[in-house]
Amino acid sequence: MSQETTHAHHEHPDVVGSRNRLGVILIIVADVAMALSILFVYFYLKGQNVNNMWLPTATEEVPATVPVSSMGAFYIAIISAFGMLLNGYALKGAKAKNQSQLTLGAMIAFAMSVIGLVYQIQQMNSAPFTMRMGAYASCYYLIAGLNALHLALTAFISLGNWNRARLGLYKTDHWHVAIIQVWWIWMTVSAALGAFALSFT
Amino acid sequence: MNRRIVGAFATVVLGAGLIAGIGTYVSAAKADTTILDATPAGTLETPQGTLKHFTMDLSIYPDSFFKTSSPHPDWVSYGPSTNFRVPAHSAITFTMKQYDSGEPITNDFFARVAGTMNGTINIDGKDVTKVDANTIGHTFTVRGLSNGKSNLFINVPMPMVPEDKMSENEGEYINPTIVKFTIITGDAGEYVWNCEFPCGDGTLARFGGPMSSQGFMSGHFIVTDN
Amino acid sequence: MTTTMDRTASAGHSAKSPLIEKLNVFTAFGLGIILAVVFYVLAAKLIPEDTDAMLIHTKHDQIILLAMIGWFIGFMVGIGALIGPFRWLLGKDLSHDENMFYAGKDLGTKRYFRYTTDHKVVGIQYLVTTMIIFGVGGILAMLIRTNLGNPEGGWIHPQAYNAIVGIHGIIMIVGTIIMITGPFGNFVMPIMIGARDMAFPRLNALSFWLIVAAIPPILSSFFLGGIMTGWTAYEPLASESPAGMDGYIMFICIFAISTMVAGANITATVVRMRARGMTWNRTPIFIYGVVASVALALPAFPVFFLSQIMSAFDRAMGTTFYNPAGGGSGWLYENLFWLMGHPEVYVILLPAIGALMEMAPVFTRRPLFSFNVAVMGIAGICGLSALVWAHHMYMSGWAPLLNGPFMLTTELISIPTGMLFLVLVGTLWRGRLWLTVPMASIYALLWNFMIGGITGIYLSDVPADGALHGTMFVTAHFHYTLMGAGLTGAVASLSYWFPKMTGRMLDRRLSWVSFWMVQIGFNVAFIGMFLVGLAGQPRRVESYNAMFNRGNMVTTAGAYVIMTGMLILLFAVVDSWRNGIKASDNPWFAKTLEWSVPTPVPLENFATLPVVTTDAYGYGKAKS
Amino acid sequence: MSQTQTQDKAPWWKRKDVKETATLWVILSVLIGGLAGEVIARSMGAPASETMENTIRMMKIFTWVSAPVAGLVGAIALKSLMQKRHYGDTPPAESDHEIANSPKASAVWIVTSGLLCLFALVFGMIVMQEDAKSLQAPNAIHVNVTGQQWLWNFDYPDNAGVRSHDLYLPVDRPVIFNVSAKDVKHSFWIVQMGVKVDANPGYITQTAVTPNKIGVFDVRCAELCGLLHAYMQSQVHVVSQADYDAWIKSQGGRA
Repeated sequence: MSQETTHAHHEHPDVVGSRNRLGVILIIVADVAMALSILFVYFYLKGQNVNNMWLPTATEEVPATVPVSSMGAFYIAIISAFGMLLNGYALKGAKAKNQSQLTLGAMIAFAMSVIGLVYQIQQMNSAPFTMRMGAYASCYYLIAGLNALHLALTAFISLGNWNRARLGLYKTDHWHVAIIQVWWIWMTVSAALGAFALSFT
Repeated sequence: MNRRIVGAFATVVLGAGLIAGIGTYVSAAKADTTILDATPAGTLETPQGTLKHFTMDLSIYPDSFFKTSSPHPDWVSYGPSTNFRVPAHSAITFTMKQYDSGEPITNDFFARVAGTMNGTINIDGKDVTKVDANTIGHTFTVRGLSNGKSNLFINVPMPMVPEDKMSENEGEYINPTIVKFTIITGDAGEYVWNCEFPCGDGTLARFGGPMSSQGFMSGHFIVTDN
Repeated sequence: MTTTMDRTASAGHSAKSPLIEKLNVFTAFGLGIILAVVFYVLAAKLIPEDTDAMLIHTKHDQIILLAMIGWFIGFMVGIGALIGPFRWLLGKDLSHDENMFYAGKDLGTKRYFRYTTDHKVVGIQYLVTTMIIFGVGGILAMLIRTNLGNPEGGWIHPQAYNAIVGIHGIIMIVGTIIMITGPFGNFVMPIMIGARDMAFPRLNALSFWLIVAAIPPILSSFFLGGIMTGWTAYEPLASESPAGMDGYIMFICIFAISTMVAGANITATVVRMRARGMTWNRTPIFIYGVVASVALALPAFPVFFLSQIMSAFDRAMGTTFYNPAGGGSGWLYENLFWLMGHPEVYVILLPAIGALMEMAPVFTRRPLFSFNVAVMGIAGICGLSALVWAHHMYMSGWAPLLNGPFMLTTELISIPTGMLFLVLVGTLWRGRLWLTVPMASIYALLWNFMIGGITGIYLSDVPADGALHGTMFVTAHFHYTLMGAGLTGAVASLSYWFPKMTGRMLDRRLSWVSFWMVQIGFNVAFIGMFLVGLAGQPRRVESYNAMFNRGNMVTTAGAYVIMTGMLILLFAVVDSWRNGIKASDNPWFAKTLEWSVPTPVPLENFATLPVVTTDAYGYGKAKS
Repeated sequence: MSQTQTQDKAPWWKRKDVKETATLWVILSVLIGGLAGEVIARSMGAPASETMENTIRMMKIFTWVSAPVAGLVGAIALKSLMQKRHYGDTPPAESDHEIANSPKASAVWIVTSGLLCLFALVFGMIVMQEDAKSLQAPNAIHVNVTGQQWLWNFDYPDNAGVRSHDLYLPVDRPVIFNVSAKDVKHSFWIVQMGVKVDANPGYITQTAVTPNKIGVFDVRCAELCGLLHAYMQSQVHVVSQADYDAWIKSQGGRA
């Protein structure tokens, strides 16, 4: 019934890579479920408009909530797309065993994630309403918060990626970079989805 | 063999003991265990004939500092207790000293008097059947389980004390609104009461905090046979 | 990338780190408590006071939530969960020696109190944790039942009663979610598929320690005013409740992350790491049950996570997702909650039924009847369960027109469920029944799950739900499915795999006594509850109309019998673990791979990886 | 072995164990259907509306429809338990037949359960439509129900100004309830009439019923709503139209 086959400690990098890739995709599935629920929250509350408080009108103490343009959110998606392209560039470099291309791509991708994060936080700070001001305001901060969380995670990942590229750890195999590319794609898509939702006010 | 029986038995005894211990602890840890009894005061002529008469004096404070060990000294509260015991088939006259300010009530149903003798209450000497819904301080609302016994329902709205009249003297509030009313109790049973004026500031619908915790704005209303 | 593989050949960067050898559960608790206190003190000092103009006061909730976040960060740092990611960031991957230390190569007792990656250690850790969770939940259940012994309640006052009902509910739900995928999915599953470990051993340890990190917040809610909302934490009631609700929110958020991590890990393991020759047709049915369960949890729990994050924001930041005064909607919460909530009951059930279907051939000595139908049943339940959530909301009035469609999907789910019954009775038919506790458990499952299933048909029907929704009937119904079917499967799994996990047999006489007490007590208790539910007793009441007294007395009496049976089982487990009869490597003469390895199972399970040529159900077939 | 051979010769439906199982099936089905149906009808008590009558009848029918399924599972399980039992530390000999599946049996099972499903669905839909009739009735009275922690109160918009703590309804006339809440979710439930709808803050939901019996019935809250949820109860007084008019008048409304 049984016979000697492989030994666990010397698995081929491709086997390990494909297993990790599946793991990351599964975790992304969970994240997709969460991002889609956020869209559901946005459109549900917008559709219900309970007590006319989706965009509250002005009262004596509080000015009316004026929705912000979704362009800011689209810029975040564009920055993410740049990061994705640069990580793709790094991946190409890794495949071609071009160390400088790999390092350069990884470095700029990291820079993009930091720029995106800073820009997102700046947007949240400069919004003309607080999150207490009605359902739209709450949802705006929810979507922006998800972006910020994603970008922070991306910054961590792409910093590690750049560092590892710099140290030459991807000389033998590059499945790490390939998996990070999957994450970048999802990061971009989720930012674009959020921006898409915010374009309906 | 023997060890197994003894061991299993011991585990059951220990487990049951643990549960009993925790239960006793939880049961003893009630926020407000004191019960206030009505004071006898002779008899009273009522529409239902001459009944034994009792009185009960209560106060409503804007904070519960008056309690020596309140977990939330800044919450509104009834005092001196929130659990009342009154005899069955008797007339009970309540005297409420209401020290708190107020606002419009969210549900003006509770600005109407219900369930008192003659359907009226006496506010600072005047008999009324309802109170202006915009100036409610608190309500005293008793209801029963519909057990097929007397389906008790009493609602007494109490007007607010205007902010400018609310004054303190060395930690004691003075200038209350005094509300008097008489109820006629039915069969014995354990009922509950609570305040239906939302007075839990800073919580959702202002019904959290003191409104949703035992020992502040709600409690037991026990009608006994003896 | 926190998912970095640790057993890759990334030699050369293995600076010897003594740090990982110093961290354990004690440093974790220490650091967690320190950070919680620090966060609490700082938050109390720095956060501005609430003003009277604010409709919702938030400071208290902010302090409590921050203290809990402090606890969480401290605990995870203290247990060493962050070492892997940071070593990856620094480009200094764990060396072979360090990985072996993580795997617990010393085989000592200490590895049970560390961030140990060996799936067998994680399995035992889960087993003990699950038993503790059931212990706490069981104590609360007994308090509830004792209080309901008389119609006027009053032994426990209403506030504490509501808190007990809420914590009993949620802690039992979590306990039942992990009761099979945790202990047996971790210990048994990798061996069963012929793997040396899980796909991501460090994530495996992470998923367990996350659960440990989640427990103190929920228990702390006892001292923070309790959970006044039942396990469903419906909004806006949850926003109105005292700070105990923050404990619930934190508990759910951490637990959801744990479930997600475990789900990705188990699914990747089964998809990628089955032994050579183990095609999907030869994969044991238990594996299907476990994978279906965790794969279902993977998209379901993030929704729950989000719903609680939004609750936390409503409480602590003054947002208005659920507060109708600010444009929020309670229906939104219900939708999100049940989008998770209904798949979740199948997350609980599928592994239990999978485990019993795995045992059925062993104890009838004949092949599993219609393997394909079993797989179809599991897949069908999985698929449909994502489309039935709104049957919990027939009476909420959110969309009366959708009641029809949801009635359709809900009733459809009885078809795949029926398939699982067919597989079980088909396997029993003309088998030679080896009467052991697992065998009897199959009968108990058929009985309990039949009652649970048929009462589910009434509830899935809108007009009947008009009379039954929110009554004790519903409570009895889901106890029949989750406890009568689910927990029975878990106890059967415990007695079936106990010899492999501990090297000893679970005491036969005591486990029979316990089996009968639990099953009889259970049926007495919950049939009594069905009756008061039909007569109109609402759920979650501290006090009730005197007409329901008799039914409640019956239920309380039954509950005491269950308690006695469970305590006997507890003693049997502890006693057998220490002094039980030594078990052979394959005491049930079963054919799945976990029985082919020696007991105790060596660190890497298989000296040589197996190659599978047949399915595991070749009983009787061999002769033909 | 010889037993197997004789079994193989006879058609399956003539085999002894099959016949015994079939007998058991019939007995169990009748027992389950009769017993469970009776228990349900008795426990649910006397109905006070057609909606509740429909519900009880439907639950009885569903019980009878599921009884054969439960009976079959029970019969096979019992028969298997009765014929070959084995105790001890070692397993019994392996089974002497090798039925690993039976596409025919599976197909019959799946199709049957599909049909039963369809029946339950269609039947439920019909009853649902019937119950919804009161909602469209032109002569219906409206009652606005407000849930507030932890009390119900009722407004009669047809008689502005009439409000009550206990609900008063005339017999045999459809009533439409417009239900809302002031604070958190409650669930408005008239126990003996089998109608229920949640009271949601920020929304108005509707349900309707036609009471058909004079008497006093229970209103309970069916959704956990905080501290005194257990006590959130009122009564419904269903009275004759004349008594109802008199009551409205006594409350200051025009009859």
